[in-house]
Amino acid sequence: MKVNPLEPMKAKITEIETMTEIEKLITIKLHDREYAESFSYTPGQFVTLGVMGVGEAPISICTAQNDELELEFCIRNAGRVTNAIHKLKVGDTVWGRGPYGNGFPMDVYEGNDLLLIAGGLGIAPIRGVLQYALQNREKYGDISVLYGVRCYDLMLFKDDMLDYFRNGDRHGVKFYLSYEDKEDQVCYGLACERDDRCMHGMVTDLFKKIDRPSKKTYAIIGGPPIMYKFTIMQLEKLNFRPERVYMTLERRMRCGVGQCGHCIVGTGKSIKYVCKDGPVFTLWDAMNTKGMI
Amino acid sequence: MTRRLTVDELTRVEGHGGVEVVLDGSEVKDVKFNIFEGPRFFESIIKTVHYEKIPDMTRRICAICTASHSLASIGAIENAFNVENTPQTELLRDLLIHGESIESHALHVYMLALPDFLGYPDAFAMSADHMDAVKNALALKKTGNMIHTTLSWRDVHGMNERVGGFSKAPTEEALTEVKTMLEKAQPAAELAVELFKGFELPTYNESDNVLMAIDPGERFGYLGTHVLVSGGERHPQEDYEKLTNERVYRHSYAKHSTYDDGPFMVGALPRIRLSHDKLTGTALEMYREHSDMVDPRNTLSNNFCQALELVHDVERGIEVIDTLLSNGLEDEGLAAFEVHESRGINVVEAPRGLLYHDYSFDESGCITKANIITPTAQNAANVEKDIRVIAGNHVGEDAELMNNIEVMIRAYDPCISCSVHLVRLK
Amino acid sequence: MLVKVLAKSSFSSFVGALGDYGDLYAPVKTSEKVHSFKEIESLTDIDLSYTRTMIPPKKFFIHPEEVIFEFNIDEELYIEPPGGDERIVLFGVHSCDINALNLLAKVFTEELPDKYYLERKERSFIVGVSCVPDEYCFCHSTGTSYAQEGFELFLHDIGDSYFVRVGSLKGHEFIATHPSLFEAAEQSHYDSFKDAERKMYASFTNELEMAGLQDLLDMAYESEVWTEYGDKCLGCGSCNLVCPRCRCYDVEDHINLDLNTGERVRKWYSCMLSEHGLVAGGHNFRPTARERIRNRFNCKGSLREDMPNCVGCGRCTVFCPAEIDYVEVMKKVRGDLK
Amino acid sequence: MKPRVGIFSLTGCAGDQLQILNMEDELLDLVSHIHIVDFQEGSSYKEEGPVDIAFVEGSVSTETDLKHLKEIRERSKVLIAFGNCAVEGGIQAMRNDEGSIDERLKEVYGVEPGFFDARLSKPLSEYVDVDLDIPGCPVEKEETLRAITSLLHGDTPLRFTYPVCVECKLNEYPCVIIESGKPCLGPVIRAGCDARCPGLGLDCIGCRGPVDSASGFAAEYSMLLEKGYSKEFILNRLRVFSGEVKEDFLGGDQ
Ligand SMILES: Cc1cc2nc3c(=O)[nH]c(=O)nc-3n(C[C@H](O)[C@H](O)[C@H](O)COP(=O)(O)OP(=O)(O)OC[C@H]3O[C@@H](n4cnc5c(N)ncnc54)[C@H](O)[C@@H]3O)c2cc1C
Ligand code: SF4
Ligand code: SF4
Ligand code: SF4
Repeated sequence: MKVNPLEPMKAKITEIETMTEIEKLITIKLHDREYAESFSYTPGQFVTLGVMGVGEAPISICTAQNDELELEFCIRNAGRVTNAIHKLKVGDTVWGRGPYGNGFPMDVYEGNDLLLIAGGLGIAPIRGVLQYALQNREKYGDISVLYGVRCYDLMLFKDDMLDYFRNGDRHGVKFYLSYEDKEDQVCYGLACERDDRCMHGMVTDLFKKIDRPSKKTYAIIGGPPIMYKFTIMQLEKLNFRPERVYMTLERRMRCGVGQCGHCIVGTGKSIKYVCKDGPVFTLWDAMNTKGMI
Repeated sequence: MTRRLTVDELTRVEGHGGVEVVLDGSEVKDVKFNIFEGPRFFESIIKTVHYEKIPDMTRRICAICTASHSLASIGAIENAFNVENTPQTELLRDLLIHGESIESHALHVYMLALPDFLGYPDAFAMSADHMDAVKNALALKKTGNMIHTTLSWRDVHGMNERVGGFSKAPTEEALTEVKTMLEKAQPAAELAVELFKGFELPTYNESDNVLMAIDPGERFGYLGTHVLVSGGERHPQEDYEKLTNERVYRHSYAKHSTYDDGPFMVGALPRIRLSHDKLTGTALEMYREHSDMVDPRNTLSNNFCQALELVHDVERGIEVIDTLLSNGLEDEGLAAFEVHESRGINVVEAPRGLLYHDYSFDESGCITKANIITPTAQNAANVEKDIRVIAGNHVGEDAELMNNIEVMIRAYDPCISCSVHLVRLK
Repeated sequence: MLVKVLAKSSFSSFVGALGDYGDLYAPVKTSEKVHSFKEIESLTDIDLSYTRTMIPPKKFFIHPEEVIFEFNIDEELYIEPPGGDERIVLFGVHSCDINALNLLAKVFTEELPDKYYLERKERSFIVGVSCVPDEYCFCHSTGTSYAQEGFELFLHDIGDSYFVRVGSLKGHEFIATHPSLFEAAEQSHYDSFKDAERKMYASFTNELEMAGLQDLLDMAYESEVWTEYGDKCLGCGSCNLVCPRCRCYDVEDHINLDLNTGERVRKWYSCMLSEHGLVAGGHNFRPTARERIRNRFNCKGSLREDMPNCVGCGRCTVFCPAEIDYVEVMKKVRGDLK
Repeated sequence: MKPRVGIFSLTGCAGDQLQILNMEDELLDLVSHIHIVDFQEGSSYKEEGPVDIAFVEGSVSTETDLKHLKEIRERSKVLIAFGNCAVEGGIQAMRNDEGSIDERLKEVYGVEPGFFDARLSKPLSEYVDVDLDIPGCPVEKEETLRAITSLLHGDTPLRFTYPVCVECKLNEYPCVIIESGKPCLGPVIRAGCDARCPGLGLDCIGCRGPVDSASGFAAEYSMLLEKGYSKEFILNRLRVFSGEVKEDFLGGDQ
C-alpha cells in the first residue's frame, strides 16, 4: 500500500464548522478505504494536513478513535497552510499523512483519576483525551477538566464544552472554566450560573476551585508555551510526581517523522524530537530535557 | 492668449519625465523637457568608496545601460591606474557592449517605439495583431540578455566584468551557444530594418543637428578613446568637459549639456551618420540601400539607425565570438596594477549615446571626486530644440501636437533614470 | 572480514573497473582550500591526498535540493519523480565520512524508510581510503577514525600496495569478477596494515576528551560560553551545511504559472538559521544566536547508537568564516561548568 | 476575473520593471494571466481604479514619489516593495546619515537649498504598510515569477529568510572569506541569488539587502575589523544596499 512515508494521502472535507473568527472545526474522510480502516491512533497524536501547492502543517487529531471513518481537526488560521485550509469548502480535497508521534497513554491512566488542563487551542488534543475517557468511563476514576479561555467568543467546541459544564454529572466529569476578559458578559453569566465551576482569571486560578487531587491522579496539559510553566508550579505545589504529569508540546515541523530536525529539544544528555518522541511528554522528561518547556 | 500644454508622464521610456509647452496662438513661448526622477547623487555617494567596488555601484545608475556604465567606470579606473588589458578582455568587453546594444535596441525598437508607428499603447496590445513582431522582439532581446548573462552573469547589474578583466572567463560551450542564438536572431534583426524602412518619416521636426559620437576605430562599435563631431572634428575623451559643458537649468532637472553654446545630439543617429562606413556586411548593405532613412536633420531617424545597429550588433557579435573561440579562452584572472593618487576619464557609447565617467582617487584608491555625464543629459537641450521646432511648425489639434512631441522624444530613447543629475523643481 | 591486496601498479585498472559499476565520483581539488566529490573523467583529476571535502558525501544520498513530489491539482495526484537508475561509485571516502553515512542511514531508514535515500544507497558503491589527519581532525576522539562497515571496499595505503578490506557482498562480487586485480593478503601485508594504522593514530594533534561530555553539556546549559560564541557567530549556517552528520531539511511547495502543476522540494537546512525554531504566532524557541549555537553543540554532543553526533572531521571549524573552533568550544564547555 | 496588476516605479534605475520585461520566455504567458493596469516602462495604457497586486519599485526620494506611493497604497490590495530601493531605500540611501540633502544638492548641482523637490531616500515601509517584499538589485526573475504565481494561487509567497552563505555552500563554492580574506557580506545578506558573486570568486556586496535577522551584523562587523578592514571601509560596504545600517546592528564597540 503506502510505500513512501512522505507521500500525502487524499481526503475529502465532509464538514466545516466555524468555531471562532480564527478557528474552524474540519471533518475529513480519508479517500483510501484501506488506509482509513487501518488508521488507528490515540488522543494526542497528530497528522500533517496539507493543501497542494501551499504546504503541510502538523495538526492534532481532536477526537478519540471511533468507528466513524472520519477525523476532526480544530484548525487555527495562523499562516500559509492553515489559511489555505480555511479557504476550502465541503467536498474539497486535503492531503494528510500520519498519524504521527506518541499520544497520551490512555492505558497507563487506567484505574486512575484524571485532571485535564487546557488553555486556548490546547483544548484540541485534550478534547480527544476527554472523549476517550468518557467513552471508556468505567476504566477511569474521577475526571476533572480545567479549561481557560480568553473570552466566550474564543471558546472552542462551545456546544460540547457547555454541555460538560452544565451536565457534567451526567457525563461523569467535573468541568471548570476560566475566562480572562472581565467584560465578557456570557462568561460572567456562566460564572453566575455556577460559581463553583467558573471564574474570571487564568486557567491556573481554577486550582483554587478544585478538590485536592488524589495521589492516583494523572495531570494532562495542553496549551501555549507560557501556560506550562505556571501550571506546573501549581501541580508541584500539589505534590504531583513528575511522571504523573503529561503534556503535549508544539514545535516547528517539516516532516513529522524525525528527519527534518526542526522540532529538536534538549541537551547533549537528552536530545528529543517532539514529533516522534512526543509531542506528549511527562514532566519528568521535561526536567531531564532542558529547553523543553 | 497663452496655452500650457503638458505631457505629465512620458511612458515607454526608462524613468520619469514630462513635457511642457507654452504657446501664444501659434507662437512658441516656452518649452520644458522635465525630468523628475528623484535625485540619486551618485557622484557624491561614491566618494570615499574603494575603487574596486565603484563599478558595482555606478552600474546601478541605470538598468538598461548597466554594462555601459560599468565599462565606462572600469575604463576610467583603468585609465587612472594605467591598467593593461589582455586582448581577450578587450574582445569580451566588445562583445558585452554589443550584447547590451541588442537587448536595449530590441526593447526600444520593437516594444517601445514600434507600437507608436503601428498605433498601439504597448507591445502586449500589439501582440494581438503582430504576434510575430513581438516574438521577434523577445527572441532578440533574449539573445542580448544571454550575452549579458554569459559575460556579466545577470541580465541587469552583472558583476563579472571588473577592473583588469573578467573575474571568470565564459566557457567555450557557453559562447558557442550564444553564437547559435545570434545566428538564429539575425532574421529578427533584419526584420526590424525592413519594418522601419516602410514607415514614412514625419518631417515636422526637421532642423539642423550637431551630432556627436565615439570614434570606434577600425570597426563600427561602442568603445574608443576619441569623440567625433559632425563637421569633422575629433577630440580626445579627456576633453569631455569642453564638449559637454554642463549647466543646471532652472526648469529641467538633468543638467543640460551644450557644445559651442548650442544643443547637440548623441545616440544611434550620430553613430551611424559619422561611422557608417565601418558597419559590418549586411548592415552596411542595408545602410546603403536605405541611406535616405538616415536623415541628420530628422531625429526621428534614430529608430531606423537603432534597427541598423541591431543588424550590425548581431553580425559583429558572431564575429567577435569566432575570434574568441579561435584564440581559445583562458581564465586569465585580473590584470595586476598599482594604485596611486590619480585621475581617470573614460568615454563609451551607451545605447543612447555618449557616456563619460571621470574619477579622482587618493593614494589608497578611494574616490575623492567624480563626474558622470550621461547621454540623456546631453540630449536634453536638443530635445527641447526639437520641441520648439515641432511646436513652431504645428497646425491643428493640440492633442496631436503633444502626441507628436511624445513620439519624437521616445525616438531619442531617453533613459531618464540614467540622467544622474536629476531632481524636480519644487 | 575478507581481506585482499591491490598492487599500486594495478591502480588505474582498478579505477577503470570501478567505472564499470557506475559513474565514478572522487575527490577533486577545486580551489586553494576546497576539495569536492566530482564526477571523474580522467584519472589525474582524482586527488587522494585530500584531507576533507567541503561538502560531505551525504550530498549523494540526500541531495542539497531535490524534488520529492510533483503534483497536479486537477488530477489530484502526488507523483514521485522518477528515481533514475544511474549507479554511482564513491571513490576515496574517509572513515569519518563512512561512519557519518552509517549514522545518517539510521535517521533516514530506521523508523520510516526514506525512499529516496534507500534507492540511492542501493545503487551506490562506496570505496573507502585511509587518510592522514591534519590539525583539525579529531576523529580518533569521536571513535570514528576507523570504519567497520558501510563500504564495499576499503583501501589502506601500505606503501606499494593497498590493503583492501571487503565490507559487503557487493564488494565481494566486485573482487570475484576482477580476480586478476587482487592478490591474497600475506602476513607481511597485515603487519604493514597495522603499522600504517598505528602511524595514523599517532599523528593526530587535535583532541577532544569525550568522556561524560553529554552530562557536561547539560550542566553547561546556562554557561557564558554560549553568549561568547553566540556573539561571534554570523548565523550563516555554513557549519551545518558542511557537517556530514547534520541532516536538517526544509520543505517548500512551488506552483507553476499554469496554477495546476508544481513540485514539492526538500532542501538542506540549518539549525543556526533564525527561522529554525520559529512557530506560527511568531514564537521562536531559539530566538538568538546564543540559543541556536547552544542547541547545535548539544545536538552534536549527544549520543546516538553510542556514537556522538559528530565524527570529528573538522569541517565546521575549517569552513566557519567567523573561525569558531568546534573543539575549542567543547573544551570550554568542559572547563566552564556552572 | 483576472487580477488587476500595476507595476509602478518611484526613484531608482528601473531595473526591477526591466526584469519583468526580461522574462522573455514567460512574459506572454504571464500577461495572459493578469490584467495590467499600469506599467510605465512597458505601456502607455493606464487605467484608474483598484489594483489587486501592486509592484512598486524605487525608493521615496521626492515629494512626488511620496504622493504617488500614497495613491498607490490607497487603491491597492496587496502592495509589494519590489527591489532593493523599495525594500531598503537603495544605493541612494547609503549616505542618509552623513550630511543633509541640501549639502548634496549643493555639491552635485551647485544649487541652493529648497531649489528642488528632494528628500532623503527611504524605503516604502517608512511611509506605508507593505504586504510583501521582493528584494534584490535587481529582483530575481525566478523569485518574482514565483511570487506572482503564488499570489495568483491565493497563497502568500515564500520569502528567503536565510543568508547567501547557505546557497554558497549548497553550490560548493569556496568561501572567499576563508580562501582570500575578502570582505564578503554573504553571512548577513538575504539569499535567493544562488550565491552568484561568490560563485565568481567575488565577495558578495549585499545587493539583496540584509537577511531578516540582523543579529549577524555585529558579528560581521567585528569579523571584518579583525581582518584589518577599516571602519569606513566596512560601513561603505555594509550601507550600499542596507539603507542606514543602524548603529545598534554593529554592537557596542564601534
Ligand atoms: C504536534 C502539533 C500539533 C498541532 N496541532 C494543532 C491543531 O490541532 N490546531 C492548530 O490550529 N494548530 C496546531 N498546531 C500548530 C500548527 O501546526 C501551526 O499553526 C501551523 O504549522 C502553521 O502553519 P502555516 O503554514 O499555517 O503557517 P506558516 O505560514 O508556515 O507559519 C510558520 C511560521 O512562520 C512564521 N511566518 C510566516 N510568515 C511569516 C512572515 N511573513 N514573517 C515572519 N514570520 C512568518 C510564522 O510566524 C510561523 O512561526 C500543532 C502543531 C504541532 C507541532
Ligand atoms: S560537528 Fe563539525 S567536526 Fe563534527 S562531524 Fe560535523 S562538521 Fe565534522
Ligand atoms: S563566500 Fe561569502 S557567501 Fe560564501 S560562505 Fe563565504 S562568507 Fe558565505
Ligand atoms: S552574492 Fe550578494 S551581491 Fe551577489 S547577487 Fe547575491 S546578494 Fe547580490
